[in-house]
Amino acid sequence: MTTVEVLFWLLSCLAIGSAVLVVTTDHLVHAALWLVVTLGSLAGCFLLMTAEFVAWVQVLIYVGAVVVLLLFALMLTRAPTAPDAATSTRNQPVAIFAGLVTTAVLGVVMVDGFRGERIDVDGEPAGSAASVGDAIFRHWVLGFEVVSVVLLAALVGAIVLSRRSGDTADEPSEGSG
Amino acid sequence: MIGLALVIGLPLLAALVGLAMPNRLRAAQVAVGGAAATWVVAVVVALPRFGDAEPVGGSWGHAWGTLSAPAVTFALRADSMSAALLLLAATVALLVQLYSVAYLADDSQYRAYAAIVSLFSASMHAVVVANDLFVLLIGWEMMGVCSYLLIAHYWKRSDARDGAAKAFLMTRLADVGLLVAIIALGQAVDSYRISDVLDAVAAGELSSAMITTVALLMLLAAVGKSAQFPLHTWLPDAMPGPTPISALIHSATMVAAGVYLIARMYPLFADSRSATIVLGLIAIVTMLIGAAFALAQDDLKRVLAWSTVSQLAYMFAALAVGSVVAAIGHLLAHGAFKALLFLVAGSVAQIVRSTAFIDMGGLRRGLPVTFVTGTIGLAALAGLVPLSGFFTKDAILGAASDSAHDGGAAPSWLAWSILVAGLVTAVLTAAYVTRTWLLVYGGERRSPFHAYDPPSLMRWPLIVLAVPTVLLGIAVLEPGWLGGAEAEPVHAWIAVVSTLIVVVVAGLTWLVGQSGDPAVRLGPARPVLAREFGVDAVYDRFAVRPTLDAADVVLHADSDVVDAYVRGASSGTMTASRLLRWAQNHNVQTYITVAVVGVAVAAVLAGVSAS
Amino acid sequence: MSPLTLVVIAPALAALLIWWQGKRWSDIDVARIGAAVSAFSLITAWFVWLTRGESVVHAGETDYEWIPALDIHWHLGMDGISYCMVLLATVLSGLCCLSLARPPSREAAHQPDRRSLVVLILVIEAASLGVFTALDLVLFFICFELALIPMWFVIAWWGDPHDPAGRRRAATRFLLFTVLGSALMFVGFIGVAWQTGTLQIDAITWRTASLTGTLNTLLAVAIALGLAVKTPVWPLHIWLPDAHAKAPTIGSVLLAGVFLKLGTYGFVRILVPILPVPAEKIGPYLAAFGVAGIVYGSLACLRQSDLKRLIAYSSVGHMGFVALGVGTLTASGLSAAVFISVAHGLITGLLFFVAGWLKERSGSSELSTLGSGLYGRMPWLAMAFAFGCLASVGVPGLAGFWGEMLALRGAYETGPAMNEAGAWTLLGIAAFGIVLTTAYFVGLMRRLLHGEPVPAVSVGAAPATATDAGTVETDTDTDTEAEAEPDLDREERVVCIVLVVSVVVLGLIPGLLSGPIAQAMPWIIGGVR
Amino acid sequence: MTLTGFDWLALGPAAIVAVAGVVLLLGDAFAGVRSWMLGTAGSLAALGGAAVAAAGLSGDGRETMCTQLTGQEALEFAEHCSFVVDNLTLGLWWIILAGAVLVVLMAAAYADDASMPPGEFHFLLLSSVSGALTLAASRDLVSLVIALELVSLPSIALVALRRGDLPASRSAWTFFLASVTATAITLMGVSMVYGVTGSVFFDGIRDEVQVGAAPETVLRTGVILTLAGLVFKIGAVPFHMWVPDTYAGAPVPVAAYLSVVSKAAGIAGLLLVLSKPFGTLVELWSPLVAVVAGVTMTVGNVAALRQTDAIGLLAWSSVAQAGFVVAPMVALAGDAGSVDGGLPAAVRYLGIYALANLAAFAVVALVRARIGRTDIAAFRGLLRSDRLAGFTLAAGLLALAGFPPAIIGLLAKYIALRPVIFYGDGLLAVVMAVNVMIGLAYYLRFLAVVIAPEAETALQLDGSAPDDAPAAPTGPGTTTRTATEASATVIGSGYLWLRAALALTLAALVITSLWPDLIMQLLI
Amino acid sequence: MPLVWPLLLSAALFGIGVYGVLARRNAVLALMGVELMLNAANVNLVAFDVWFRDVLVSGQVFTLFTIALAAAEIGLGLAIVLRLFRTYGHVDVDRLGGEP
Repeated sequence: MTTVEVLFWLLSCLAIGSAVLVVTTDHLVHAALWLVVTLGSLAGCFLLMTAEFVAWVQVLIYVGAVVVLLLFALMLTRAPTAPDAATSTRNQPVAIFAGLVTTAVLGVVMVDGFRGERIDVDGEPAGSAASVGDAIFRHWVLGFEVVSVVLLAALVGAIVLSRRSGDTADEPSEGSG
Repeated sequence: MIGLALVIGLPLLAALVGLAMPNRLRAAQVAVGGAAATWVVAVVVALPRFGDAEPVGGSWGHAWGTLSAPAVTFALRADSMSAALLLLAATVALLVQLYSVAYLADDSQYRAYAAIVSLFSASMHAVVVANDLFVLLIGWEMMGVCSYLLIAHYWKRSDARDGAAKAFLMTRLADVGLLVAIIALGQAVDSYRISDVLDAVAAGELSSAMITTVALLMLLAAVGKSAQFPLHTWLPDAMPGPTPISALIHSATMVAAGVYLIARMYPLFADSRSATIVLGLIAIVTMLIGAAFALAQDDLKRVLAWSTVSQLAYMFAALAVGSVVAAIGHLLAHGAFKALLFLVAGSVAQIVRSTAFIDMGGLRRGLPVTFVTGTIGLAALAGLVPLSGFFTKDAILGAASDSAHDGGAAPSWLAWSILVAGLVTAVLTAAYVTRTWLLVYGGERRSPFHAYDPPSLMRWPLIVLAVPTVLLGIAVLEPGWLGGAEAEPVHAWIAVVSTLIVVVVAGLTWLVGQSGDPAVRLGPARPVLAREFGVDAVYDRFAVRPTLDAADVVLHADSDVVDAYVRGASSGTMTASRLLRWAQNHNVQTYITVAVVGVAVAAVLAGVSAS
Repeated sequence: MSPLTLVVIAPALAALLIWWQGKRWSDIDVARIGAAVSAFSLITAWFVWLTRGESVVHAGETDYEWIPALDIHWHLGMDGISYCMVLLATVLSGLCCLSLARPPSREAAHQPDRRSLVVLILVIEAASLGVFTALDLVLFFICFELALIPMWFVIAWWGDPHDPAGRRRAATRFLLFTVLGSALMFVGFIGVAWQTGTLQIDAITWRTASLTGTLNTLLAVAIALGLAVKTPVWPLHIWLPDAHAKAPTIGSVLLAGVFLKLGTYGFVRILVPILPVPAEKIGPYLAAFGVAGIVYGSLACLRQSDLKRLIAYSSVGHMGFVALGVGTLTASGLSAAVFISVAHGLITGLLFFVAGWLKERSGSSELSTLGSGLYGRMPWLAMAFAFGCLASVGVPGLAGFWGEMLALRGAYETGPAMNEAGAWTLLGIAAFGIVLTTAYFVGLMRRLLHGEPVPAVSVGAAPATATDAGTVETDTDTDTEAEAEPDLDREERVVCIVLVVSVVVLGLIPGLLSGPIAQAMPWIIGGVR
Repeated sequence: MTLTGFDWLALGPAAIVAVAGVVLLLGDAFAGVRSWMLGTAGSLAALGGAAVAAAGLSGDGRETMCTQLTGQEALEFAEHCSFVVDNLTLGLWWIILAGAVLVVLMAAAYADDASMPPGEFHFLLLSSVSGALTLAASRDLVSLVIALELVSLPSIALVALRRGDLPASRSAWTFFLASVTATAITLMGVSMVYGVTGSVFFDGIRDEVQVGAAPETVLRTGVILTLAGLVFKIGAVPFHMWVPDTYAGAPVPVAAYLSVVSKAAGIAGLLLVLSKPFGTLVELWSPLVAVVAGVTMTVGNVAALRQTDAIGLLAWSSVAQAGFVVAPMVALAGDAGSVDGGLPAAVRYLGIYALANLAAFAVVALVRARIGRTDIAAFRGLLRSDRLAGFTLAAGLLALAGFPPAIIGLLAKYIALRPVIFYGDGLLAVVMAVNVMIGLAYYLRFLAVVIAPEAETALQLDGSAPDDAPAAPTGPGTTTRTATEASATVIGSGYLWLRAALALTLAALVITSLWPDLIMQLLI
Repeated sequence: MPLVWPLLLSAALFGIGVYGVLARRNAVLALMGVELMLNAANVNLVAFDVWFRDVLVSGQVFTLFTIALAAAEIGLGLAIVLRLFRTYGHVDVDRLGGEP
């Protein structure tokens, strides 16, 4: 068992554990913070799998942007900073069942399918910034363009929606620049 | 051929035109004129046919198109037998039309009445001269319809309603037999021509089973039409109809059509012994009960109706012992005197405003024509020498004894029993005839009425009908008049016996009758006979009731079983709809749960199907 | 435009025109126009039939590639059977329009305008004419469905004014039943088209030899189900009584005279030719259900308390004879199906007209409230009704007889489908059914036409007491409520006379129908062994 | 990368629409021209331009956006393309563009509604449309998923766009969460498929699958999960429950958009995925498709039976119709291209359904704009009070039910049934037959109200003749509207556009009913 | 390193995410569940990509796109949550049934 594998193992456990906390903690803000841990450890996993560029993007966007957004949202929606007794709905039992089944199905299928396969993490990194960037702009231009439109649309949409119902639309388009 | 078509077409035309006439006078003129014209044509067509003349006929090719071969064609044919019936039917129809003009003088529905009578005579003529089984069937059933409509002429009276319905239903039941028989014959012979069928029978092309089946089916039809046992109960109930109708339809012509059918199709019966036996037995039973019932009735028309039943049975008996000539002969004679009797009864009824004996009596004085013709008619019915009834009945009994001695169509035991039954019936006939005469003419008036001879329009038909009543017997004596059939003159001992019977029985009844209604001497038997053995009750119990109960069952099944499935389906769907509405609880997590579970199941199934 | 196309779309065009004209034409004019258009179609069809060439199976055949992408053609052709049906449909539609060409009765006063009613009649007529002449399965189906929704409105809006909910329920039930059936039938059609690679009926009939086996039997069952719902064959008849009971007069007439015939026509003209071999498999069952329907319908009539329901159930009985005829798969039986269809259309049409007028006058069709002694109250109406009853009983010499005779004969012949024992048993039961039919019609006449002239107890006519008894004729009592219960008016008499005359003529000269039928028979049963 | 390397003609339509959207947004924001009419006109121009550009393309499969491998790799690995325009693409584009045009016209009803921002509306609409166009042409799973998102996210925003429209936010939330979850599931599936086949291109995947890609279980599970997102988009079981809630809360034009264009996108994706990459796994998904189709149409119809609101009824009916669109896909595998195959059948049914559904929604939009109600009673006597609207609605409903005189609708049922029967799935065929009946039940109920002779006073609005249509509501209409002023939008300058939409759909339905070949030839 | 490890990790994350979406009352937390699901897919993609050494780097590129999409979704989602909060005064998923 190489060090890489050990590290991956630990990070995986950390990710899973914190993910569990994300969906179970009664403290909303804590949930957001645990999400940071999960995403961060996932970035580590990417790094171990030599997908460097993806790892950095993950840290940048998720940990940097998304979680901040989530925290803002929690603030704006007056989320209680104290532990909230009932953070899960009556749907919980079904949800537990669904979650376990999903995990089980996927896990079994995967193990059954890819038992014995190994990732070669020793050679030159598979996902260096150069290679990935090159691939994007050589083979994946369409996707890139479309994603840009998606982001624009989503931002505009977000702005329009979050505008207070009273005020008239004055400057909607700081996102569209 | 044209003439044959005319005897059908003219009355038909008269019916249509008469219906369109503005008032009853014009309608009457049309009706009588049509009947008269028909009569002339009938005479012209019929007279040359007697003796050994060749039958005429023809057909208007496939005028009716091909209902998928065998073709139904408008084929007519007249031989001596049909000629004789044609004459009878046309004559009686004409006289009845005349009579009705006066009889229904104050009837608001005379127009419809006259038209239907014309339609009836057209149908009757069609039956008589038909050479295609379907022409015969059409005429046959149209007669039934006309009879139904005319019996229900006084549709406000409940007895008329019931009688009409009963008559139509019973005859219709029988007619189904004729329809099936025709279909079977058509398939077997591949033609609906009566002549072809008879040729095929003569050539022995038909299996005996087929012949017997067809013969029995036709016998069923004849029994229904001629009110023979066990379908005999409708005729007396048909009496509420106008009396002229009883004279025309329910004595002279329509009811006789059953006899004519069997005579026309006689070869079938000749080749089928079992059919003959059934025919004979029916005849025996019917003639006895008919005469017996007639003895116990209290209503003039009902007595005549029962006597018609038993006289028709005589004709069936003649056919059973193989003497078509005798049967037809008696048919003609009976047609004459029974029509006469009914017309007389009509005149009497108009005088006393009733047909019950209780209102009559003492009708000897003040109405000579009615009295004399009525007496003649009764005498002929009793079979008194030398009236027509005597000779024809004698011919039947003679044929029976011949066949009893030296075999024939019927087995001799049957012939013997027919002979005996015939004589017994003669006794009963003489008895009820005498009783009737006594109750109508004899004694004193039992109700206040002013006796008068009817107006000439009603009087002359009586006189005219009296002639054949007296003379027809002689004509019948003329051998070979019905084409080849050898009619042996009077059978000595039978003539003697029957004459004796008539005289003696009549005398006895007379003596008894001096002290009131002879029927009282029947003692306990009388009510039984008056109730006619309660046959109707039996039918009601075992045929009508069950059918109605079945109808109720069906009605409920329709709503509680068949319909239940429909209602169940719709309500089930609505319940499902309600469930779906309930699941729509506006909580997105529920929705996603459903989706995830669905996908998981699908995925698992996919994985399973893989391994 | 080929004359046959003209026959079909003329009513539709007239409907459009009338509808666009809006209120510019009076209701009565509109109704007259409708009648005239029907007459035009009738005459044109007649002309097409007369001018057909020798040895031509489908007169006035016209075949235009309508939807090449789906290989659907505008393919019309009129063989003998279509001809008979076209005559029937045009005559009845015309009479329906004619019967509307008069001021509305008290009943119809508050109903939707009659103009729309005429429009619907014309649409239904066009649709049924399309069905009767279509030679393309999809075209056939389109027309088959086109008639449904107009009929729904006829029943649901112009129906029984005293029971809005009920008439709506009846209409919907009628519609859903028929639609379910026809959808299944459509599945069957497509299955056949899949195997033969064409939708043209005449082309399919050349390839029927290959259409055998379980699959095709199932397809035949699907098609037969669709048609059986429409016909209706017992026990799928359950929608019929309600629909008839709630429908307006002309609704009942069209329903009995035209709609039911779509089913019977489909049996003879579509199912048998395109699936002869499977048809032999289901024939016996069809015949058995038919005979069951004869007895069932007659029994139901014996104790029926509503006049229009009674006539509806009698239709079930008559359609039973049709099913019997078709089931035998003999020339006689199939001819019988057509003959009965036409005769039943005319006779039951007459009965429903009269019953409907009676209902319009007395406000109800319950026998218990209709009173008795119609002979005295409305002589003409009573006579027409009596004639209808007798004709419906199947008295020889009237149109009703020949069909039943042929059906029985078909059963007697025992065609390819049945064995003698079975066929003759059915024949016996059917013959008994004739007697039952007589029984309930005689009972009906006895109850309704005869007896003391007791006027109907209804909203309009004040219940009058039964007056003078006895055999003496008095028309006074009928005169008194003459205004409450008027006898037939001019249009009504015309309608009656037309129907009566045609029934008599067809009864005396059946060749008028049997000739054309015989012309079509060879290709109809060409595939039957 | 080289921009010149792209086939701009092929990319044209999608690009035009997307760019136009941005332009409208900027024009609205900076140029400060806040006119709805401008947005409508611009959008129509953009869509028209896209249509023209598309018309210039023949469906012979132009490829672009291909992998640019060089040197050794180019020899080892086949070249795949992400963006292909073939007959299928074109057919779908016609449906999408036509639908978008009608939605834009419908949306003009909000012209004078201050709480509906014109620039944003048209921008979001157009970007979503461009996503749909891209999706129809995309030939690899990456583009497919992203395009799918581009269709979804803006439409989610559209649902809740109208300010002060409170129920809309809940609808948007429902729509949003269901959508993103479905996307996540799809992504999972795509990742598994990628793991098995090593490619995300349809051709590549198909080749791998044909040679028997292992491990099979992973592949199969992946396929199922991949389909989830698409099934969600078309609102078929089990992803159907969001549909009624979302339609109920959304502005009517947006609901129409969701039920037609966005659904069309989902259908496009489903057709592409099933026919191209997974075409050889037919024995896996064919029974699944059959079950989904049967259950979907049944659930939709049965639920619609009890609806008393026009939008709810149309929502459930659109669920049921989705089942009918999916049904012919059971026959996708075999002769996918041929006339009797499931591919053209699905596209044609989709086109006809889109037409009929938009007709119905347009009328609902009109009525809601007038009196602010959409309960079925509000439509009583519409045919008398407003002929154009009444006829459009009647034609639409008849076409949806599949009944003449809307022959085109009946043909649609025929088109959907034929492949099913040819494929031999008799059971599904029978289920479809039964559903035709159930569907008729509620369409007819609605139809009867519309044609009902006695009109409610609420609808005695402007003269029933179309010619004086633009007239603002007057008379009793205003009085009744005061009651429901809150939810009713003011009708003004946009009214003409709305009636134009009605006239267009009605004309299309009538013409195609008389000459169905028109639409048949257009859609493959 | 065994390929199965990252795959199992993603399976676990996916299941947890599903639970989060289905069970969390607060809308924002439900969103977090979605994020977990997306990341699970990402782990898969990256793992396979590295395993293949895909010349087109499809997996990693797709992962990047996914991250972008996730950001977009979150942005829009939070805006909607804000609307919800303004409308209902709370963001409890299971209490949105009634009228505001």
